Amino acid sequence: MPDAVPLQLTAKDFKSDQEVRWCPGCGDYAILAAIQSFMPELGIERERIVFISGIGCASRFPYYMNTYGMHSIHGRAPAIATGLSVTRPDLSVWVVTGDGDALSIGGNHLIHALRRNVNLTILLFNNRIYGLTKGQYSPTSELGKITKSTPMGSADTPFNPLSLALGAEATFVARTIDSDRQHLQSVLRAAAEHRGSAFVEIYQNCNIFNDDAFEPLKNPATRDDYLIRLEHGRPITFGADGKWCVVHPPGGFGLQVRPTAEVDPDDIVVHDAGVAEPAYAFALSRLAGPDLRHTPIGVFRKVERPSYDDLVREQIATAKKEHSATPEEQLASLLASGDTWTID
Amino acid sequence: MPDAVPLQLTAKDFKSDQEVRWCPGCGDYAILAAIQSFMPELGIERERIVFISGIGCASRFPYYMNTYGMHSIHGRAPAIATGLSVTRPDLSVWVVTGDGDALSIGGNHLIHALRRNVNLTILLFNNRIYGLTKGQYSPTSELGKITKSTPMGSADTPFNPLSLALGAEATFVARTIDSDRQHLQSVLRAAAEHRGSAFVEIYQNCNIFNDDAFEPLKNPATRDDYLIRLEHGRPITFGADGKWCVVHPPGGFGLQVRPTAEVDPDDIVVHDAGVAEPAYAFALSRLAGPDLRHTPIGVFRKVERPSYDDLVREQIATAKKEHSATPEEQLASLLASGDTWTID
Amino acid sequence: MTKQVRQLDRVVIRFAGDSGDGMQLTGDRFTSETAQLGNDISTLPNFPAEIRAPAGTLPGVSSFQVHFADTDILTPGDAPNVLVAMNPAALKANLPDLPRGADIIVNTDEFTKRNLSKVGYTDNPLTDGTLSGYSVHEVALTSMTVKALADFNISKKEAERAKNMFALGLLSWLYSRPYESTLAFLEKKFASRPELAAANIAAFKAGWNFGETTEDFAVRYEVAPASLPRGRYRNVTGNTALALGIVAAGVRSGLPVFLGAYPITPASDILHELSRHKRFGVVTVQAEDEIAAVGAALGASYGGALGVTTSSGPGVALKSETISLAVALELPLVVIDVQRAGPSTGMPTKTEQADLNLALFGRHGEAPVAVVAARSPSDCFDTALEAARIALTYRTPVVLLTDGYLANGSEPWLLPDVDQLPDLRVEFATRPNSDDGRFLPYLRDPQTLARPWAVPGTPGLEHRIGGLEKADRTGEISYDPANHDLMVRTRAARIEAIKVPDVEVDDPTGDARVLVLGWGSTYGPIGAACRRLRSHGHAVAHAHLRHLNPLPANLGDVLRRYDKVVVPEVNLGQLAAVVRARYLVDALSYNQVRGLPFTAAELEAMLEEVVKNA
Amino acid sequence: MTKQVRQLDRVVIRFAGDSGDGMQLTGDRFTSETAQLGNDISTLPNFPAEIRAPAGTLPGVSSFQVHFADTDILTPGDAPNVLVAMNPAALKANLPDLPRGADIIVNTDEFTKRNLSKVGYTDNPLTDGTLSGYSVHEVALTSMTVKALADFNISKKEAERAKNMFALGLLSWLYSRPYESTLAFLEKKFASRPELAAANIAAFKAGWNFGETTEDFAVRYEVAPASLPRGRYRNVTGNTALALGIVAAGVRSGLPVFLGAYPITPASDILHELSRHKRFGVVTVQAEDEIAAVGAALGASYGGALGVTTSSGPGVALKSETISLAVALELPLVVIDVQRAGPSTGMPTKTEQADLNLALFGRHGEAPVAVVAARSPSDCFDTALEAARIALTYRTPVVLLTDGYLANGSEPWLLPDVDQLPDLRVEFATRPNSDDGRFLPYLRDPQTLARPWAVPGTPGLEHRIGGLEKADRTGEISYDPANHDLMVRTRAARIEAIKVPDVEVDDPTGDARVLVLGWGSTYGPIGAACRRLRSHGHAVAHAHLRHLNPLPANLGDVLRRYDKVVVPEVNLGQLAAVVRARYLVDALSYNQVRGLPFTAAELEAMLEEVVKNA
Ligand SMILES: Cc1ncc(C[n+]2csc(CCOP(=O)(O)OP(=O)(O)O)c2C)c(N)n1
Ligand SMILES: Cc1ncc(C[n+]2csc(CCOP(=O)(O)OP(=O)(O)O)c2C)c(N)n1
Ligand code: SF4
Ligand code: SF4
Ligand SMILES: [Mg+2]
Ligand SMILES: [Mg+2]
Repeated sequence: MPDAVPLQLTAKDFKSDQEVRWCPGCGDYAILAAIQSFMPELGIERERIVFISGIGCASRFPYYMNTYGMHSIHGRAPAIATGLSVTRPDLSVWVVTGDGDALSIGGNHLIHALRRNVNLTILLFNNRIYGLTKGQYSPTSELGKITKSTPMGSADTPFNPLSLALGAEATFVARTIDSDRQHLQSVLRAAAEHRGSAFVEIYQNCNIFNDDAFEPLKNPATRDDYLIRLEHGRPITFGADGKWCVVHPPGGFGLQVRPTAEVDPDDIVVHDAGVAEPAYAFALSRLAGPDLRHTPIGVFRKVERPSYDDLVREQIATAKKEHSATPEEQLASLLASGDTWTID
Repeated sequence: MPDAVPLQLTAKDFKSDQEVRWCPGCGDYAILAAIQSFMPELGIERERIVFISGIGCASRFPYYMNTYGMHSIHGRAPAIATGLSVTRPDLSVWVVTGDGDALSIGGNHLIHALRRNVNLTILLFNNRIYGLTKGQYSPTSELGKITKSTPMGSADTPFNPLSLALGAEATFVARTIDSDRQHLQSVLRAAAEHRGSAFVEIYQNCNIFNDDAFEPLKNPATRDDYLIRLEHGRPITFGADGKWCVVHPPGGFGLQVRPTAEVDPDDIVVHDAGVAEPAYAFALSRLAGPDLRHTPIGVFRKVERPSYDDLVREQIATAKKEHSATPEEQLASLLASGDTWTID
Repeated sequence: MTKQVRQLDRVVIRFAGDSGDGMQLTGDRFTSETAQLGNDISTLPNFPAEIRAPAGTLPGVSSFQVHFADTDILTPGDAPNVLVAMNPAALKANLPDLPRGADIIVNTDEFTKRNLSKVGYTDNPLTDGTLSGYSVHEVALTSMTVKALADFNISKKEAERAKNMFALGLLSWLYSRPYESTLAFLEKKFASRPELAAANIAAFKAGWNFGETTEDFAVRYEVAPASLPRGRYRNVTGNTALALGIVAAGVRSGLPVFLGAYPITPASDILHELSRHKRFGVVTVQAEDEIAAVGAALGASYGGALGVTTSSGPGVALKSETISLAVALELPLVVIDVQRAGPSTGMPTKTEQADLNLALFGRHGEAPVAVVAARSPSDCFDTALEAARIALTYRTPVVLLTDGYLANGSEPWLLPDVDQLPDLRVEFATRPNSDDGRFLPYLRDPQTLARPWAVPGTPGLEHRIGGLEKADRTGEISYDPANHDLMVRTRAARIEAIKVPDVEVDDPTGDARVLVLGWGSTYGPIGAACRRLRSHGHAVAHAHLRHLNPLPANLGDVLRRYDKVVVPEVNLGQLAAVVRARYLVDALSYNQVRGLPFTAAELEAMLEEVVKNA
Repeated sequence: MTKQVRQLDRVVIRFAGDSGDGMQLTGDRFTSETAQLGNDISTLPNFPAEIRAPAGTLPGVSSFQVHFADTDILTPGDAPNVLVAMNPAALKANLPDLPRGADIIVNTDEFTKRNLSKVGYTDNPLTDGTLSGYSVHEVALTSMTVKALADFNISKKEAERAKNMFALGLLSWLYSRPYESTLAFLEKKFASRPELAAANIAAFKAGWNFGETTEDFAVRYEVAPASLPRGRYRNVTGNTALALGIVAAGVRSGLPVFLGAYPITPASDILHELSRHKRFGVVTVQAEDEIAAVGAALGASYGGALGVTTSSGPGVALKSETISLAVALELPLVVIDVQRAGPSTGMPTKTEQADLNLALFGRHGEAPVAVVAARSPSDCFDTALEAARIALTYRTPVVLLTDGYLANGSEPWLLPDVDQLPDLRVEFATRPNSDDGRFLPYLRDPQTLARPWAVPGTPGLEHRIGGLEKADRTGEISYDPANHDLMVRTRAARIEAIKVPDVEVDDPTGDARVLVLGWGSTYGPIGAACRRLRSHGHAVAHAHLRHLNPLPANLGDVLRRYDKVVVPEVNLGQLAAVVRARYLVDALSYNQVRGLPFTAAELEAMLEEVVKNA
């Protein structure tokens, strides 16, 4: 129906007519469902929402959203979205990308979008593998990973996407996971509220080429001791009835996990996503080991900084204010600026 | 002279026959002189030293070194150097780049070289401006910078090159300055010793398009209170007879500068470049304000991690060990692998 | 009961099923049994598009076509004589390609309401007359397999999965294939799970025996061996042959091979294959992007390695600026473009020949490079060696074009004698090359016009190179107008000076008036079409280009010898434009851009018209 | 004493000095004084290569050439009649371009031993006979300036710096230029430092008076106004005209302009200029690289802005993959390539026309785009509007080619009447376009073959687009072979369908048998050469292309009308190859690739040969 979309939207309103084509069991399905059912909360008309993606399994995402969308080229979504966001403040622009798309070929655009703090919500589906091209290792694959392109194991240390984002001056940095819809949506909520670039890493299972990459965070036997749920303003504890906590050893650097029982409650780090100093969020981003033990999820950092596109538009507005003439008149005088002479 | 280079080399041996063509007064001259006089210390034959650069004023550097050198294309030096370093362990490979070359167009190659920890010494001449193209702002120019391309001031928050490098898993991160040859050489010494990627930011004055960008660090009136010289194993103090010191507020995050007199000596942070946890070096990298007050120089971080190219060569060596046949014999059997049949 | 045996000269079989049904493996096995028997073969897999689709859907269909004959053949065949359809989707997707009268073997177990509706069949095609005119063989593949494996202690899923072996057994019986190699293969594949090996073998035999016993198959077929050149053969795909050619180039040049690559369909398998040959000193680096991949390869070449980079269109476009640097540096570099359907992301799993313009003209400034193209899967091996020869001898980037059709298609390959492969050894510069004792990095070899390759580590030859214009001989930066003009023309002359063999013309009767000019993967279909025309008494000539830059010296004469020149291409006429511009011959361009190779039939029909009116 | 006054019809003056001597400014001022007087003008600056060289060295020489006449002229002139040399380097660097008999005005103060040796003069050229055959005027510019400014309280350095104004005053007197505008300019320039303004004005007047009084200049010259079309004029460089054209396109289309750019010589000034026009709603983003620059521009176009990206060869090569996406998305995009000498980094400050192949063919797959080229500095304005018209009307990427010669050269520009500029308003899609109420993003306008531009924010038209092949009309992902063939041909047809004006032929006598075909910045030199030939009684025709893709409909006929077609290009024959392939005409390619524009003289000589032998 062309006109008058009712603003009482439901998840269904955000399902496109395209058949979803991921492998059965792919974590992308859960993320798609979570996002579709979250969208109505935005309270934004469908037509003012745009999803821009690169290339990869994750990047097929826009086809399944009944909003505006562009499935662009590999790694370039943040750049394309920047042009859109700067010229269209009325839109809610989302970038969906994968670990290869965002961190391998697209690394430069990502870090520049973050330092500029362009109004974008960037969702990085991290399955630690190249899914679409059938299973090569990615910049987030663990060292020594054996894949089609690394039969003797990969030799490169992976990026920690959150550390990289924080090193790139990101103002909003969060992590969540495909298997926990509620948490995923809570993170989306915070990200959508943020003015500027909101960077969200979503752990996503590729059951075909990298199955169970995040198993310890999902397995009932381990998850409680592995997963740390960050909540703003609350002391960081986790594990069965909070038996573990995070402390900040005096003199030392970085953070540590200790048995809560052995720690003076005042020494437990109280999570504050608003700490101006990125060193805190950075320390948090280093907490997890290669085995995923002590993986924090939630909003690591959320600070205010003028967004690039707002500043750019301010300059335009200021420049326009000084002039009352019609564009044609202004153009005429612009063309005639500098020394002119007349021949008659 | 073709053969037998005396290993008693002097700075002169490293001067090429090319006339140096930077603007009179450019900080690049001082850096060039410092590096040429440092080179003999390496104790490496000239022919085994290679300088690879991108494009920019800084990137003209290789022409002036009487070693092997490549003045490549904008931003790609780390990628090109990676191919060389991986295949030629016998060489000492140096990358010379600028703030635009390394952090704007070349940002992706830089962060990937760092996470891989390729055997490279990367010298970033940071003048916070595009020199060669005559004065546009760069990714390290301060917010609000007025340049040819930003008449109303730049709208993007700059990168902090060291924070970015640390977020990209760099194993060696240092900063020095064109005006202090002794310090510059001490940092080069440490960088050259490091196995893996050594990332060195060199503050460099562009007296034509961004003159005095680092003035407060050079001006006798201010420098003592602005510049912090990091020395491994020593408490971090600075200012006239160490009247300032750096402390690590308990509970708080990041680092702070305090009057030494008011601080219990045990609370002064003792600099340790070897801290495994990058959070420390990261906190150090955030110490300086936009006005350059409290700018640490020296080696922020120096930790051991197998270098990418060493690991790659190990795999090759391992694979070769298993085979004794001549390459031709091995090739013949490789071609004939899988199902074959004969027609006669 | 013994069955009637009929002799055939050629058969085209297509195995089609769901991605999960193992059709590629089934096809591979049938192919290798057929090879053992000495038929000539050509195969073509057809993978589902990039993204995996839900089971049983049309986008999820995967197929493998094999053409085998008692004479040498050039293509996987236009249309199958036999379709093996493992599910309704496979039937629906492939039926349009099937000529009436063809045999269809369907797995009836999968023709359930649910599966039918998944692909939009309202009625059952097996019963609603859809298949009238075909000879349909309904076989309960799944259930019969499961029954046959009842006594094995494997899961039901595993038993069902073995149905492709049942089908293979049946087809092997039907076409009298020798099955020893398949049994051996299964032993090996499931070495770690002997019971699975046994089960799959049992499934295979059950299929074979089913053929023997069922009434449904009254006749059994035989296809006599083809008389092919003597020697040892293997079946090889284009991507594998290409990778092996690169390894061979390393061995024959004595240089380490460095591959800088970023994965992309359909080129990724070259990276995968080469990463498995480290013992040859082949270094493979999966770079952060294509720009880094070619940059690293160039850096390795600078250091004295054979630098190679592989990609497909979108990635090759990104390499453009760095290739231009390689042109200025005059260093060896092999750039492999496994073409796919464009523009932009296009249809990544489909074939096309539309990157010729990119290879020839896709750089800023006057930046000529050598361009070669492979004509068949096994030819990718020779073409890789030729690309390396040109790159190393002339110190230039060489673009090697293949495409998705060659990359994944396969054919028997007469194994070369390693010692007979071209000698690619090179000489590095070791001492100054001018009388005054200086080293002049841009002083050229008068024959090849190549500059010395002085690698870092060579004492006394320290020098600097870069992308700025260089003075002739000294290589120093130069803005001198006359020097720039000289260098621009020299770079062009360098490429023109590359020695390439004359193009051969296949004109058996010698009285053809129409010449078909092709390049790359159209070799098979054009060749097959010409044969058919000739068999119908039409004279037609065929010339096929491996070298696209420089072009063979005799090409102009060849073209002018014929009244009409036709250039079939899977693009909109890129080679045609080149020869028209160069030789002013009114070459007729024939194009189909469907993401598929030409069929011999359509070319035959088109050419027949041309020949008649010539 | 009054001096003899001689009338001249044309003069070419070259101001040359060290980068620090302000020669560009001096030239600019002289040019604008000359403009005031109504002469026709053409100017060409020559900057030192990228990196600044030490003062007084050859690489540090900067010069500005101005050609003015009493008739309309087309080029900055082949060779100067007058050289103003501010130092030995300037003399040495420019002497080779000077015909014997030319006037040389030298600043003797700078001819010190040290400065001479800096440029390798062992003896003083002023005394050693080097300049015999020239009429040399030795003027102590620096010291006389300093003396003249003794009473001003400005630093010695500032006084010395004013020597360019002394020289300007002298030349202004010598050629009887009106100096009011210069005095006004100086007032304005040094508004913040009145004493500096006064000093520079004093220096100017001192120079003027020196001319009046010195014996050395016996005659004074006048060049009468040219009879140019009535109207208001300004002097404009190509880069400025281009930027103004983009602003005008924004105003006339009513769309916001978005420029995504990454600095590069010689294109950066377009970014600088456009960043100053924010009041027109022009957004300029200095991106992290060229790929981001074009990506952001495409994103802006997707959102309903006029997306523009500017660069030079190396950067345009990097944009290739994204332009290919724009071809698939069928969105407006203007890609500006200010060509410079390649390959690779080449000679960034030197001009060339060698990116035509890149513009036409430099993408993977069949990815046709429109290509236009500007012919003169002021023509860059019209060409920018034309590029915008094509991009907006036909929803396609358009590559606009200029080059370093046009970018920095200047000429008088008859200011257009804003209301007479083309109306570029577009209609966005606002409602579904199919009967069933669905929105079909790839349903085309039958005239333009353009698809609807449905920008985000439009209710009811939510849709998804991307780089994968799209089904005709619906735009949904399609791997259908027939659809791909249709889409490939449609994308080609879209570009061919673009309405472009016929090419005009300048063949005054109508009986020429030789046609000179050019494109882009060769317009001036070719035009001038043709005039000279005609003045010597040779008939020759000139056709110049603005539209390179699609080509004008009448081009084929035009070419066939002539016995001989010559195509002069500052590359190795890129357009020549295109017309040969397309029209099978044996076009003769004439090339010089020296980083410089053609001289009218060399073209005249070459063409005379051709005409004689035609
Ligand atoms: C320029 C270019 N290079 C390479 C490719 C091939 N390619 C497509 S997706 C992809 C990586 C996919 O990995 P990721 O971004 O992690 O997404 P996923 O499939 O895992 O969701 C690659 C290498 C391409 N399409 N374009
Ligand atoms: C692909 C490409 N884009 C742009 C340019 C133009 N360019 C040359 S150097 C440069 C930036 C120089 O800045 P920086 O890297 O900081 O070096 P500096 O000159 O300041 O030492 C640019 C944009 C180029 N040469 N190539
Ligand atoms: S390959 Fe992996 S990531 Fe891609 S769709 Fe399948 S399961 Fe998901
Ligand atoms: S422009 Fe700046 S950086 Fe470049 S040479 Fe001149 S002073 Fe140095
Ligand atoms: Mg992934
Ligand atoms: Mg800089």
